[in-house]
Amino acid sequence: MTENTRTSLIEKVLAWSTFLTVFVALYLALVYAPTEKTMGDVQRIFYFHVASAWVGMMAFLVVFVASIAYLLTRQANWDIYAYTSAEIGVFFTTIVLITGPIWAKPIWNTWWTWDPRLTTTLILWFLYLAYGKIRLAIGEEEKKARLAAVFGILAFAVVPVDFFAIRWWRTMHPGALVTSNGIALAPDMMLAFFASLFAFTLLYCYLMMRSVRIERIKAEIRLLKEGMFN
Amino acid sequence: MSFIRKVRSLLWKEIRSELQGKEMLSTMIVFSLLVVVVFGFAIDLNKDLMGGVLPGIIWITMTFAGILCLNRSFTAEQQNDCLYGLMLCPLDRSAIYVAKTIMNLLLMVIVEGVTIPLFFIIFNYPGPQQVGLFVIVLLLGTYCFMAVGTFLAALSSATKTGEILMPILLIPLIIPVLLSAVIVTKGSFGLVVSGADLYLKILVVYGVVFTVLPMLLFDYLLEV
Amino acid sequence: MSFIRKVRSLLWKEIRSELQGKEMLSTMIVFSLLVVVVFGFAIDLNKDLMGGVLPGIIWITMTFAGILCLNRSFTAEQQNDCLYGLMLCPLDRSAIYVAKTIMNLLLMVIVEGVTIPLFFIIFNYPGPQQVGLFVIVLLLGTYCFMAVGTFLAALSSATKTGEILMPILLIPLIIPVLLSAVIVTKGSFGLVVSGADLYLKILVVYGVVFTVLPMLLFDYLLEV
Amino acid sequence: MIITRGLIKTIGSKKILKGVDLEIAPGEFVTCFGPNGAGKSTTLKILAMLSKPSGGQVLIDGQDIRENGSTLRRKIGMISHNSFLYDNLTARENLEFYGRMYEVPDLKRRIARLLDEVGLSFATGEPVHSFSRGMQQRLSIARALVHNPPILLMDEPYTGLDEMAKGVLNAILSQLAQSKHTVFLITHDFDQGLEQSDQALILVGGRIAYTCNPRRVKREEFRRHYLELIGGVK
Amino acid sequence: MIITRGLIKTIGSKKILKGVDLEIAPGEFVTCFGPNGAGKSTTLKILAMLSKPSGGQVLIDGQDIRENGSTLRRKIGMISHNSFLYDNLTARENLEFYGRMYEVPDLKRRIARLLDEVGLSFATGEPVHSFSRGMQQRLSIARALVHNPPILLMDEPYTGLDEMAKGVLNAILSQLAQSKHTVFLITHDFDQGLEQSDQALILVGGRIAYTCNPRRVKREEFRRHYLELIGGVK
Ligand code: HEM
Ligand SMILES: Nc1ncnc2c1ncn2[C@@H]1O[C@H](COP(=O)(O)OP(=O)(O)OP(=O)(O)O)[C@@H](O)[C@H]1O
Ligand SMILES: Nc1ncnc2c1ncn2[C@@H]1O[C@H](COP(=O)(O)OP(=O)(O)OP(=O)(O)O)[C@@H](O)[C@H]1O
Ligand SMILES: [Mg+2]
Ligand SMILES: [Mg+2]
Repeated sequence: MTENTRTSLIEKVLAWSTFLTVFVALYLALVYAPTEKTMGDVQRIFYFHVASAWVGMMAFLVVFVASIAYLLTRQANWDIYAYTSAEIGVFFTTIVLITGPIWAKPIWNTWWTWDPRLTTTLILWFLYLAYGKIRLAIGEEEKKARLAAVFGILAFAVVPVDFFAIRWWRTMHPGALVTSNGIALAPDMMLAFFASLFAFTLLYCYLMMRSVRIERIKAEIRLLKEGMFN
Repeated sequence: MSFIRKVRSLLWKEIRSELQGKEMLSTMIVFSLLVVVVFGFAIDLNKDLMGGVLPGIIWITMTFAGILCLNRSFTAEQQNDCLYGLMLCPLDRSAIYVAKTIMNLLLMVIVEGVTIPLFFIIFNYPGPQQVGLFVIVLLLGTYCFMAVGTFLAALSSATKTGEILMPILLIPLIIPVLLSAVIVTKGSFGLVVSGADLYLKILVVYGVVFTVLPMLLFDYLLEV
Repeated sequence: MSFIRKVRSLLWKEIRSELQGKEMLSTMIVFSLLVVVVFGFAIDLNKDLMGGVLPGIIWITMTFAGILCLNRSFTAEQQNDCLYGLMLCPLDRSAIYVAKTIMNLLLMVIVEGVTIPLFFIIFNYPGPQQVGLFVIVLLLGTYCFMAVGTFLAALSSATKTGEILMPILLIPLIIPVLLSAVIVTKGSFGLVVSGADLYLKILVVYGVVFTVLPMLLFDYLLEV
Repeated sequence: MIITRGLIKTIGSKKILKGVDLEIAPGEFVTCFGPNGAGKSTTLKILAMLSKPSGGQVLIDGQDIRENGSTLRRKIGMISHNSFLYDNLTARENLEFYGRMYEVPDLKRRIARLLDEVGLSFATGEPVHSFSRGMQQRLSIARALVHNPPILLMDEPYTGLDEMAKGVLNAILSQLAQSKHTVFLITHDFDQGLEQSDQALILVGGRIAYTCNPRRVKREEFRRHYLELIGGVK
Repeated sequence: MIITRGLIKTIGSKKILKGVDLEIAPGEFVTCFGPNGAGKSTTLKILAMLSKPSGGQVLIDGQDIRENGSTLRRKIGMISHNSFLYDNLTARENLEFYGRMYEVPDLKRRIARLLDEVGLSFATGEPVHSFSRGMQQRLSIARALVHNPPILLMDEPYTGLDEMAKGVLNAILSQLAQSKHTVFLITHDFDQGLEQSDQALILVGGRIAYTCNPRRVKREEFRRHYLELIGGVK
């Protein structure tokens, strides 16, 4: 038994607080927040849509930072951070890509258009899928980590475009919520929005902790196996 | 400078082995012409609409011709493990990257020079209104494509899946470039597109990013 | 029968080495999805025009995915000169052709099964009116493509230029097939096209020709 | 039995074989020596029906290879410079595949025996691309023997083999010789090559320059001959 | 001078090298033997900086390869299983290219001399893909020597060479040994390997199992040791 096989106290606390905040956020988003005038109840997707988009991009930022750190320090830990974060980022981006079209259908009367925002979000998803494919295509641990890190840095070049797409030019997709003029949301909606953002961020942290621990256990098992057969 | 001399020798080797031995260039030209023909009948639109579609067609064709070009770009290195031979040499790894990029750019520019005028003839389109802008966006887009493409070709040649992996790494990374290039090209055709100059700026930014990042990262890529 | 047994063994070998080792399938699916995305923004048209363009887009995408698939189809044979190993065996050369064609067809059909429904969703098109006809033309067109494509892949793998040569041999040969397939597909979309059934007949004829000729010629191709 | 008459091979304007006349009796063990670039591998490839002669005739068991190629193939096993092994398949899968191509009966058992013989039973499940050079060569030997061919054509089969594996190959060869298999061996190693052979050839510049029975000729004398012949060429 | 300390290499869950400690003095000629799959080529690749050790340290001329890789590369010449030659370039073009990469002065003359030495002057203008195996190996030797490296790493360099070319290689090696070049040679051939070497190693299962001075140990004794060691493993 090593420390990795035990769930640490922080992880337990995190698990419970995530559970609770998600619950609260769900309540605030689905019940407490007022119904939007023109769009109706569909607008409630907003709280999950935007929160998961932000958390997804943050996850890719973590991939970027961890990849740089890996190339500089060569500690396997950074590699583990990078690819767990990539996996979780893909997960959240998938949520955006599911909630977006569900929202779009009633509002724009189409599932999809080739708006820069939607296009870049979609390719972000493909990019980090490709990131995973690189890992699958390489056998050697060190090389796998190194090439994936290189790609993780390069791939981040698309994230700012996605983020700034709506800020740079007019798109079909709604413009920025947070601008230099403050936040364009009714106070009740704002509460619900920040609650769900907080909940999703906590969820991200919890998933990260858990997956990192599991990856470490896997690495340990590999080591044990080596010890056994040699 | 030693760096430039080595890039020149590498380029000489590239040109000797690719161009002479394999007739890469003529094949690529024929390939892009054929793609044009396929488009020609698969998508037949009347002239009014053509202006809106032609930029897309041009860039899609260049993307496929470029992928073909990139796929070949490291195969010579894989025969007899020549890449190991290169790695053995006391040379800045980025020299390899620079030489390969120049080679690929050269090929693509020649292909474009031949095929794009033919595009206008085949599709019976009068040609861009702003020729200068058109040429600039063509060169800039091609540069971005090859700068990041060569890098990714090197990356995927180091994996087992190799050339089948390369396009799926490249296409998503290059889509913002293509997106911008298509819009600016439309602008150069005189079709009113809002924010075309912004897209040109994006292209420039990508050009810079895709020059700096590969130069920084290439050493890590070919580390051992 | 010995022939069928050998085809089965060859197919088993194909599947073992290509699918397991290299994740060909998933990569091809991702690739064709990406191609769709590129088309999506490069050529974005309003819905009325989409019906006229979508068949072309579908077939062009399948052409590129198919070329990718064909390119890989003889590379395993070239490592360690495995093709010589096969030639050494007392086996009907056409068995190699049949097995490779089946393998390629399988891959393509799976790719199409995944991507084409997504085409309709992404391009926001309601789907073909005559689904039966649509499926038939899809299968028939893919069969023609792979029947002649596998043959040409074998041919070009025997040359030095290899995979860069293949598309320029294939595309001109396959253009009549694509042309007919696009028209019949348009027909299946309920767009009135005159003589769509004639084109279907042409497809059938090509299917027969591209089955008989390669079977007859494959022995000569791999003679020694 | 292998007979060639006036075998010629030209590539471009280069004459690689300039009339090779071979006569190998059934069950004979023939070794072929010669300087680099003499045309040994080219000859072997023609015998294995992997390359077409530009002129001349090849008879195997009395049948012309141009007419009876497909039936004759079953009789031939070949080891070449390249291993003919699929990198992504495991050792066992490779042998299974080739075994099925030759329709070998009781394949499982035969494969297990062969892998044991060449000393690879510990790596049967590993993909060939992870094998060391010698391991690939060992597997290549097993591959060539999988259908127990009466005729064996071998191009420098000792390449990359360690002392142990060389012994194994020698044992296999002498066993084949005893059980009346025909062997055509190309090598640069006089010791290994002359040991078991009934006939030794020296090929120089696309022609057979010397033939002898190595049992009657001393090794030193043979070497002297060889060096003389080479000196005469370059 | 080459020193390795506790060299480890793992691929996946496979331990290929399990702690190799080498010490090669400047100008020393070291030969490495070992059964197939022992890890010889892997060790050589690490010394040539073509593969990264998973653990341990390598010092060349007192400098760690992790830090001074680029300057150390100039000192190393390597012959591997693969020729590192461009198939589409001619023999001369290949040497020219590599020569320029090492910035060899007076390149033209050096290439002419090397090609003459390895006996390829008659084929300088032909593309490498038309070369026979032995000719490629000869050219590969010339390639490794083009920048006159003080350290030579060679993985089975005798492969495919004819009697004449083996003699040439031996002459080159003894000349290098005299002019204080460091040589690390991997081979399966006891005769060729033990002849000139100052130190002989046997690598078994990723560990150095035996070291000796071959001038003091008889060839037969060495072979006995070797077979004993192998027997002990498999
Ligand atoms: C169809 C697919 C869609 C995708 C892929 C998508 C993607 C995204 C992404 C990535 C973000 C966060 C980025 C950021 O805030 O900078 C975002 C934010 C947002 N989305 Fe969407 N979206 C889609 C559809 C929709 C629809 C139909 C609506 C409503 C009409 C909508 C409304 C919003 C709003 C209001 C924001 C917050 C904007 C901000 O604060 O920046 N989205 N979307
Ligand atoms: N494809 C080709 N094109 C032109 N010349 C070729 C080709 N293949 C072989 N040759 C030439 O044919 C000659 C004989 O080659 P071959 O491989 O048969 O030699 P070998 O006797 O096996 O030599 P080695 O001992 O080096 O293996 C060589 O001079 C070679 O250059
Ligand atoms: N990419 C790889 N993946 C997994 N295992 C590998 C890989 N490369 C080499 N090995 C294993 O490493 C071991 C040592 O290989 P290496 O090539 O160093 O052997 P060697 O001593 O040179 O043998 P030989 O005498 O046959 O050339 C072998 O058992 C081989 O299976
Ligand atoms: Mg040979
Ligand atoms: Mg080795």
